[in-house]
Amino acid sequence: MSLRLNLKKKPDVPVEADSICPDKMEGLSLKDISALPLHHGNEQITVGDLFSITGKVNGEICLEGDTSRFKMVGASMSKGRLLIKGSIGQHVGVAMSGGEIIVGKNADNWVGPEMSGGRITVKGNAGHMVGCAYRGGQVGVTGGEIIIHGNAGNEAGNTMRDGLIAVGGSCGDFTGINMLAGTIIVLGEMGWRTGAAMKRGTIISMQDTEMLPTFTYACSYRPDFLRLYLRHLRKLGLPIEDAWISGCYHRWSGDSIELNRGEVLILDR
Amino acid sequence: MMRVAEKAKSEGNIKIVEDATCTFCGCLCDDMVLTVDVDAKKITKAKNACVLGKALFLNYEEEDRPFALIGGKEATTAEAVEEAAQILANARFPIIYGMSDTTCETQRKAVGLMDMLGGTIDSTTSVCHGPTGMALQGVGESTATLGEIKNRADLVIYWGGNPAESLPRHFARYAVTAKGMYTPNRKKDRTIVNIDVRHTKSVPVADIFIQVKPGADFELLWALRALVKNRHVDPNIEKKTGVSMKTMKDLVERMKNCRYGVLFFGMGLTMTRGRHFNSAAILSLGSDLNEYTHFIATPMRGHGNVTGADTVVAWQTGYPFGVNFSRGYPKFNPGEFTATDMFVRGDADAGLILASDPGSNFTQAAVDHMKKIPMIVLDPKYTHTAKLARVAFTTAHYGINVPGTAYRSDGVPIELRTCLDSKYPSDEEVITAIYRRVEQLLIAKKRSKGANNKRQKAA
Amino acid sequence: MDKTMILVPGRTTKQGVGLIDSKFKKDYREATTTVEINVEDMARLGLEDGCKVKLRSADGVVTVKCTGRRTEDLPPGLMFIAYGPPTSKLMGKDTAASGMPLSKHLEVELKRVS
Amino acid sequence: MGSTLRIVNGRVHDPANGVDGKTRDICIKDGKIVKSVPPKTKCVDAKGMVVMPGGVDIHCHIAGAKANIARKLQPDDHRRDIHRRMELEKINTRSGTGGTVPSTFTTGYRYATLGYTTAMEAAAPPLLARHTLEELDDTPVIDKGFYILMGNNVLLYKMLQEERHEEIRNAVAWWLNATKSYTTKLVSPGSDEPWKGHRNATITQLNDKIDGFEQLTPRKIITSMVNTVDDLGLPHPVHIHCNNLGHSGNYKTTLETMKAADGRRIHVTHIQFHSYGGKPDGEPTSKAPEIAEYINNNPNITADVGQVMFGKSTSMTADAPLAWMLTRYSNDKRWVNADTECESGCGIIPFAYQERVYTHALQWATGLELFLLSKDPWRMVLSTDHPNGGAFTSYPRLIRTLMDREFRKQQMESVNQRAVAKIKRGHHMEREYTLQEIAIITRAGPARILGLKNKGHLGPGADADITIYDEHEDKELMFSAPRYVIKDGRLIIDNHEFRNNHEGKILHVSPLYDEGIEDVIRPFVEDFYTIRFDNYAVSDHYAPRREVIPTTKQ
Repeated sequence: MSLRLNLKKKPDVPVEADSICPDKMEGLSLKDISALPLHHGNEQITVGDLFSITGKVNGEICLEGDTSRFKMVGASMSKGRLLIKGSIGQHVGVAMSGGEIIVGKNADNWVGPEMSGGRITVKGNAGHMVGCAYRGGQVGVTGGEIIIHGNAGNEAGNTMRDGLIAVGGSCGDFTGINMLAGTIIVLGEMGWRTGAAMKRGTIISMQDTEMLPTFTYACSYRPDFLRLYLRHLRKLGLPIEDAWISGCYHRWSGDSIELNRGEVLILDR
Repeated sequence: MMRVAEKAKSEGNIKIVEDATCTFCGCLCDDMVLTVDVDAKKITKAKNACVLGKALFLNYEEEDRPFALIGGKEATTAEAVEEAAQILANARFPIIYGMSDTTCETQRKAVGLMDMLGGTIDSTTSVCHGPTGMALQGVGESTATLGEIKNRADLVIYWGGNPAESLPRHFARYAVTAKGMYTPNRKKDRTIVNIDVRHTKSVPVADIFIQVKPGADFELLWALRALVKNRHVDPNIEKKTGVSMKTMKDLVERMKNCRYGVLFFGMGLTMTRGRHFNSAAILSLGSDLNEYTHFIATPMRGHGNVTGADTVVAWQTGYPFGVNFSRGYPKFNPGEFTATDMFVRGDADAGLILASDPGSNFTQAAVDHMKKIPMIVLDPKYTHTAKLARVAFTTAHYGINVPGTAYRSDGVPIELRTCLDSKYPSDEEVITAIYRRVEQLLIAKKRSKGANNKRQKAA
Repeated sequence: MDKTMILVPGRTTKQGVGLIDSKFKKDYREATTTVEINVEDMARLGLEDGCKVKLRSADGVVTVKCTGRRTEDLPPGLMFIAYGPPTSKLMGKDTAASGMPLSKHLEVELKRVS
Repeated sequence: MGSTLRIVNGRVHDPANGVDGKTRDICIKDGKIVKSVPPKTKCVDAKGMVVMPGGVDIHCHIAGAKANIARKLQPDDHRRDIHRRMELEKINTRSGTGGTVPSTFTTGYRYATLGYTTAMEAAAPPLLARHTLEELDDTPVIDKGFYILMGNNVLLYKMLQEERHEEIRNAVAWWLNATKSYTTKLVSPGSDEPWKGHRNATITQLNDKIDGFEQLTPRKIITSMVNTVDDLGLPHPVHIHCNNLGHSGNYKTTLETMKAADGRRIHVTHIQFHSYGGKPDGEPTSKAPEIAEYINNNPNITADVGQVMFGKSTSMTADAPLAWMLTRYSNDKRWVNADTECESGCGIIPFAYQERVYTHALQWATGLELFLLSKDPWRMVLSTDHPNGGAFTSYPRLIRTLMDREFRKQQMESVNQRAVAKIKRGHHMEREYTLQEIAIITRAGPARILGLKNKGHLGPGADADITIYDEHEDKELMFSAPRYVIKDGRLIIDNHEFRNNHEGKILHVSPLYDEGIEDVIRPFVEDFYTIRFDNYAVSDHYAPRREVIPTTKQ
């Protein structure tokens, strides 16, 4: 049985909870865990003030209750598992380098910003800025996987340099903006201006989309690597159709304003 | 040297204040000649002022309003300071918002107040050119003070802004009919281009008007960037933007071949879909063109001292707006610590609104939350926000009653002159008084907490 | 969906002058509650100058007066109105993690009320 | 206030007064150093410690318009280096952010925690002096001043074109008064006109004609300003950033610039960036020996090194064409250009110096060579051109590099070897700076070059700005954590702990001028600037705490 943190009462203002993370709780007693700090607005409180704590410390933490106001949960996590039963607030898994986070419902803006490894799965929808760089950052996600079963907002994969972002539903605008490398797969529709200023990297979509004027149609083909990705995603529980795995894709290359070495693959339906 | 604010000529009850600055818009024209009837407490003439400036100065009257209202009831400034301090000292996620119509001296104190409280500070920038600030952080900018544009610019492009109505003297003082060192023949030495979704009052001064389809500014900018770099552009762009390839190519040639080019842009870019990426696209276009000639891309900003707010918050915290101090140091994140989000998400548990009116110009969901939490307002006028506030201060007008510093939209700091006294306190005085009282309350709170801890330990 | 239009709020001199005087007075209210519509659109929708229309966005509903503009000034499909309390009611609340709600390109549905 | 203090048992390094490591007492009264204080005065026991005057930074970029754009530009840099708010006994300090361009409060506190008590902002356009002063006013603890940019001033060009030297002298004096600044700064004189007005070019030779001013050359501007500043008797001479910064082969320009001074006082700043051989557009080599030799032999010249330190930096300069050139070598998308009307240009880019890169390693080694070949530490002082070569927080590491031969050798081995191979070997490479020499290049020397008679020494009458370090083998450790720092007689750092806040003052000059010059400047400002002449000069209240440093004529 894992360590269980059960929220006693939803806080009045947002809470920064970077201490809720397997790394920070490793080797601690329940009493020590209870004394870990949380930042309730401008006031420092403890984990024990807001959560009842049961179970044992074995690298897996289970977060229960309405945690949609808890920010930075799993920050800088490098190992273990974090199971969030409900929804989670902003910056879940920020700068994560390993381990696994599973969000049972929705995640707010900034899922896994600047992460370098591990996997974040969101069963519901995610907000804007999934797998992004913070403002001013010149390099975003450098590794790991972010799997969103529902929809994602704007700027998914902003400035990403490596890793995988998969969205089961639709995406907002500017998917893969400023992308340096890496892979983004969107099963639903994408918003406006996909891949703007991308240098390298691959954005794949199963739905048609309007391309920016600086992208050029290159060819249609059946990319091998995509089969591997799609089978992997199917294993992770995304509804991948057989037709997609064997399907033909239109390849658009761009952004010509940058290196023109990025690609957007659109399923030929 | 004397203090700028004190320079005035008096004759009987008539006072003439020369070189006064109008704080209505970001132009901050500093050549006002104000004629003041001291006894009547009225400004009777405002030479050089535009229609907005005239409205500002000639309509000025010291309204006979209570010094403060607490819960809608009349109160003294001191009572209101006490109430405001109590609200703030007991808040966990307070926010100060506004700051674009007050002096830098006030802004400096306001940031200090939030630093001490561990709250959030944001200015009207976040709903104006905040996206441009974020764009700067992504791509940089090539900018200039307005005098350089007056002296040198031979190609001036207005994009998504209507200065004829929002910055009425922009053309005459800075960019179109202004006479400069290398532009002695004024408009004849310049080509003026206007790009907009509609035919605004700014279009008639332009030599070239390019009408872009709504929501396609980014695509047009992107196509122009590609053309400047001699890269591929899909011909579909004509249908998308409503602008012909010929027009685009003509514009690109003009941009590459001018001597000193300028892109002025307004909120037609920052407030439409694309936001900071629209700004980033136009800033990048400006920078790209420096491969060929000298080129500037710079926002046109609205409020008198909104640029000062960015400037002050940046030098004190390192970040321009949307800054939170909850953990004892500044954190910046637009979308998290910006006012609209703080209210819409229901995060803020108290608000101090300094010289702005979000009660009137914020989205309904934000206003609904403002009604739920204790709000404090400082404003010379009665506003929609004052209506819903727990504490409302009446303060004196900056630039009329109160001296101090304001930053023009290009970052040139200007010292404001005053022309009339006011019985109301300045924003700075009120903020300073609140600061002092909050400081006492926080110390007391800490002591009682310490005592509690001791008692608990003893028990 | 022929009645879905794009509404562009913006500054005007009248609105600017009005707000200095008072946001609670007639001039300002007048300036901020009049929507400009392309004359062809007006004819198509059976509207005349001065009649009241209801504008509905995803976030709110307001009733304002309409006035016609030539196609050269305002293309079909586009409407203009000065900033003010009505535009705030129509404005979106999602800032897309930018701090800026979309407030200059509002998709609204238009309906005649009088 | 108990305003007397006595420091006892410390080993004192006070080069200006010829004290080299002797144990003696230092007495303080009312913020000044005095001969003696009453016997019962509070004592600081500095046994086993080194006592020096507070550090003086002669050249850094810490406040004003360009520093602030650089701050706004780089939230990524700030995010990783926070500065917490401190709750002290009597007063709270302000929070902020660090990185290469810290916020103002953080700048002041961090200088203080390094034992620096005075710093000079090296470049501000006069039109934006108010902004610089407002930021300096929010920079706590240290005393500070700033230099105004005068090398690309269009009105001065017009006057110089017509050889109106008397008017130039009055105009410069007016400008110094109007801005409350400390001296004039020339940055790549003549280069703004081609940059702003002629398709982004620059000027490369001292005898090149300047666009639009056919009678003018950089040489004329330099000589004129050297003479003007000398004639005015300013405490610090003209502060020059030579033409061709960063370009291969630029050492010739630097030598020519120094020669152009013709025996008069001149301060050449961040001279490392101006000491390169090699062909234009080719790889640079080091010409440090030539430059160092010239300076050694010419006592009218002073310089600061502008050492490059590996790691993150921010390149920010009034030399806009240089920043544009640097974008070619940067992976960062960000580039800022900012023109100030009739006065200056500005360029900013985030940058990083890397050990493995040939040019960066060569720049680093060139700076060290200049230090090691300098025979007169009073005239070749320490700087990194913060934050251009590196942040001021890297000074302790630089000091260790100078004092510790083995440490230096280790570093030499880990950088680009092709670059190191180009550096001249010889006896100088074995040199180790002594504590006394460090005291000269970080405090006594800069104070003397600045003409600050009350700073950089511990004799009676000096400002009681004092730093006390624990003696330590590791000089980086020693200089990064003083045990006591005293500013104006107040203990700011007490036993390694930040204990007191303090507001330093603005240091500026106020040379005399003929007021008739306003009739010449006024019409120009009203025609070609965008603010009124009567709104140009800065009021006194922008520098609420200030000290006028007299000229030799006053």
